[in-house]
Amino acid sequence: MTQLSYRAAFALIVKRDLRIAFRHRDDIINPLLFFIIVVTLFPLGVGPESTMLSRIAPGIIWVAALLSTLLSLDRLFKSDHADGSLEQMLLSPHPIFILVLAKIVAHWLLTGLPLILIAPLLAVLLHLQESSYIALMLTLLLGTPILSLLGAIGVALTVGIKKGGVLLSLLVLPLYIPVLIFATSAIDTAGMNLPYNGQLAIIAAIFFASLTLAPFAVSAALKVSTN
Amino acid sequence: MMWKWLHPYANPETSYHFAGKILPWCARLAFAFLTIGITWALLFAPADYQQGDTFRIFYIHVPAAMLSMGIYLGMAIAALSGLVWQLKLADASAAAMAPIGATFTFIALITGSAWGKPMWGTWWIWDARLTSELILLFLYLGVMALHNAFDDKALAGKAAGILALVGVINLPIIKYSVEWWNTLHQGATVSKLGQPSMTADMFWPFLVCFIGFAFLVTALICLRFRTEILNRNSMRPWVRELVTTEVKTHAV
Amino acid sequence: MSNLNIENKATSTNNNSLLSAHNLTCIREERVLFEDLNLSIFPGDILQIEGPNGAGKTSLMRILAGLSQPYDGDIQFQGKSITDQRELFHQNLLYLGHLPGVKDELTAQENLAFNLALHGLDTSTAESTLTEVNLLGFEDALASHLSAGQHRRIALSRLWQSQAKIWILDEPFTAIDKLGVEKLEQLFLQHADNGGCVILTTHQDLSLPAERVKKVSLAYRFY
Amino acid sequence: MNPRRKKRLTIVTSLIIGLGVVAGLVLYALSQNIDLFYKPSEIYNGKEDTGLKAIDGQRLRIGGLVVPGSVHRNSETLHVSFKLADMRMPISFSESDPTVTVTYDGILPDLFREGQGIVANGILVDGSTIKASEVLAKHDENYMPKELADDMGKKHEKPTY
Amino acid sequence: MQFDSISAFIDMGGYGFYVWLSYGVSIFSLALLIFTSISSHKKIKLQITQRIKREEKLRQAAKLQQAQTSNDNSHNI
Repeated sequence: MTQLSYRAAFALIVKRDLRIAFRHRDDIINPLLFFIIVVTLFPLGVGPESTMLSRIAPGIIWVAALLSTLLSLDRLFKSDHADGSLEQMLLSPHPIFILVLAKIVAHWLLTGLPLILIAPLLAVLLHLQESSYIALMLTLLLGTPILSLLGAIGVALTVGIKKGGVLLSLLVLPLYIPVLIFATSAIDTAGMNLPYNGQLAIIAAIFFASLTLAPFAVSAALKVSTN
Repeated sequence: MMWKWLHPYANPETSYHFAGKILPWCARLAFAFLTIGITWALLFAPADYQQGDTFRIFYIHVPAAMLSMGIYLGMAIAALSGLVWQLKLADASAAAMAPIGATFTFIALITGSAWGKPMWGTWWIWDARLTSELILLFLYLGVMALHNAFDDKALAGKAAGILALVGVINLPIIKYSVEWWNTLHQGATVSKLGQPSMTADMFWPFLVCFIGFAFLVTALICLRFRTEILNRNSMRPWVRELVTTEVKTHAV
Repeated sequence: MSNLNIENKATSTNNNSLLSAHNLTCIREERVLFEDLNLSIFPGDILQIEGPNGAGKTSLMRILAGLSQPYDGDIQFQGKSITDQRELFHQNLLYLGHLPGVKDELTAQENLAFNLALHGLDTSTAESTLTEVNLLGFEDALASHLSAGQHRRIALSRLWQSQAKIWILDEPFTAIDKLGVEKLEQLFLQHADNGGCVILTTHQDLSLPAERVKKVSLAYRFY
Repeated sequence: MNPRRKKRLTIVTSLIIGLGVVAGLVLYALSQNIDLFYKPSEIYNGKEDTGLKAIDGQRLRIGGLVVPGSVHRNSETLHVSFKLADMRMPISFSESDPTVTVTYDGILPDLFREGQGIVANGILVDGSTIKASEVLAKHDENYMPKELADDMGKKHEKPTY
Repeated sequence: MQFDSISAFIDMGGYGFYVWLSYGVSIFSLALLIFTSISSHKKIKLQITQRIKREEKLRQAAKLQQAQTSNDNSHNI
């Protein structure tokens, strides 16, 4: 019996998740549509005045990103838990954190990456200040993986609970608050032509912290949920 | 397992009766200290030279804020030992602490708000200290909600414990927010023991209040801990015996 | 409630066992399902776990597979605790639960190939393996178009490729026709003869020779 | 080294590297002064660490000490204007300090008094005037009774304008 | 004593509303916490007695059933 290397097991699961998602495209498109619709709701809700919109644009984009990630989190472990493939993966001869990391990476590729690609277009609609665009892209690039990583902890904890949907947002949103604060603060600061290295460094710190620790928390949580 | 030696101390029945023994003493001490402390704070402590009588809020706000973090730390330590060493009683004590911590966080937020309005000029400001304390409240509520969502209390304790440990990262942020970021919230008054930046006639009533609140927290933890033990051990003969005899004595 | 009637209790310390449980206690939702349960499974054993609904059959199977943690007690694989040698144990374990673990979005062949690849097995024979479970012609059909019985057969097809010594099968015959059941029973016998072991629960009577099947009964406990 | 040990080693090293990177980034971020306010002198000279100047019409946050004698209040409306100087410890003022004028319509907090530290959010109207939308009083962690403060010669009268 | 009269005490130097709001909310929420803690302790005990009764009934029902099917060679219970 040959033992798969860490890298091969990781690639195997990423490939599988991507294949499943492309067979079931609604799952990719719907959160993205939700993101776009939420963003377009704001000009209608608060009025189309451009100074006001450019003032609140970073917050709108980030809150919408947060919510659409939350919407897509269900896909992370829920269907695998429902059809029993999650327990088969837990019984495979690989460390659980490899599987977890692979699933999170696949989730980010399917939700975070499209979000990053479409965000500048929406920023144009919201009259975001020109000096803020780079900051917006950088915070999304560093921040959306955090959303997937922290969200995975919440999903792993609630996956065994029948009505876990509302509970999931109660658990996950407080963990998202620091990312939201520093990301919007960085974009705002960039808009004032001030350096935003500090905020970016903190987001990067949160990213690395959740990258190293979240897989272990998720593994522990999955063991509890499939118990 | 090498942790088996802990078992005589980690026996639920022994712990139940031990908590029952210290509970009334803590309650009495809490009552005495709080009566003295609150009277002192409201009637005899001097007003601040700048803030006048609003300073009397300090005697509730600061102990509540300190305890809100202290209880979270205690809960996280209990959760960690529950997860690492499979101590079932540690899970029970963590579950007992969450609602108490949530209440104290709520009190710290409300009193801070009522103090900030006359002094800073605003009920609420989104500065680092206040925001992180609000996140602490959300974390407590999340831990409680997750604990309630599971039917099996052993699993509930593990799941809530993982969440509590993830939230620990918030504690240093609250503690050092006033030093790291130059915000509206003032620095810590009672950071260095024995050298608080206040006079003795203000410090002593604070200390009495703080000890009173600490005893109240201990008493409440004992009470809720006993409830959790009963809830998790309802299949055990000793619980059944205890409950049936108690019901009989009440009925007579 | 008296203790359980486990035949192998006397030999539970024997180190030749493939899988052994020591002083297992399982508590679910504050109800004791079983307490101080000991059992050992040796190469060549076919062990059937019996008991009424709610007696904890599935819980016992999941604990033996390492999916659930017992309230107390220890599971050992070849004399060493499974938590200390998780990867080695999982290489030697094939567990099939109530849920088939088949993804609707993948074809029958992709489902099997993924499961084989995850365990480091050769995936090139996936197609021929599917004919063993009577799924010839359905290799490229998406699992969402297949029936519940066909899902289960996709899951069971792994047995033909498995190199794991320990098979833990929870209700493997659900939604399987009579011919399929016979074929599976022959496979179990063959597996046991080759030095493996099978632990299973089933509501149907096995048509295997009675002397080959060991039985463990779990009783329903009221608290 | 057996493969099991090797795997454990990779996990531990990646954990240590990850947490080390986190610690480094946090230390770097703390040296960067996030969400800091402008000091009055920085309105003229640009931020100390970067030399960036605020431009007219920009939103900003300013923090400083209220210059004694600079508070003018319109008796009919709530309009108030005052000058801010750089905060320094111990509190002192000199004529040569650069000051900015803050205008504000609204009720000032009780702790607002001359010589006290305040933080204001607003818009830079022209080079040295800020139209505040919010004025917040900042106080320190030192508390003392009135009598003691009298002895130490601290000002504590509530403003009477 | 810092206050000359009861009304001065209630007024708290003009900050009465804020001070009494703080103390009021704190005492109220602590009282609520103490009350719920005690009542949940009582409720758990009640639930356990109910559970004991329910299980007693279940056991009797099982005994009855076993007596009826005593001819069968059932190996359980």
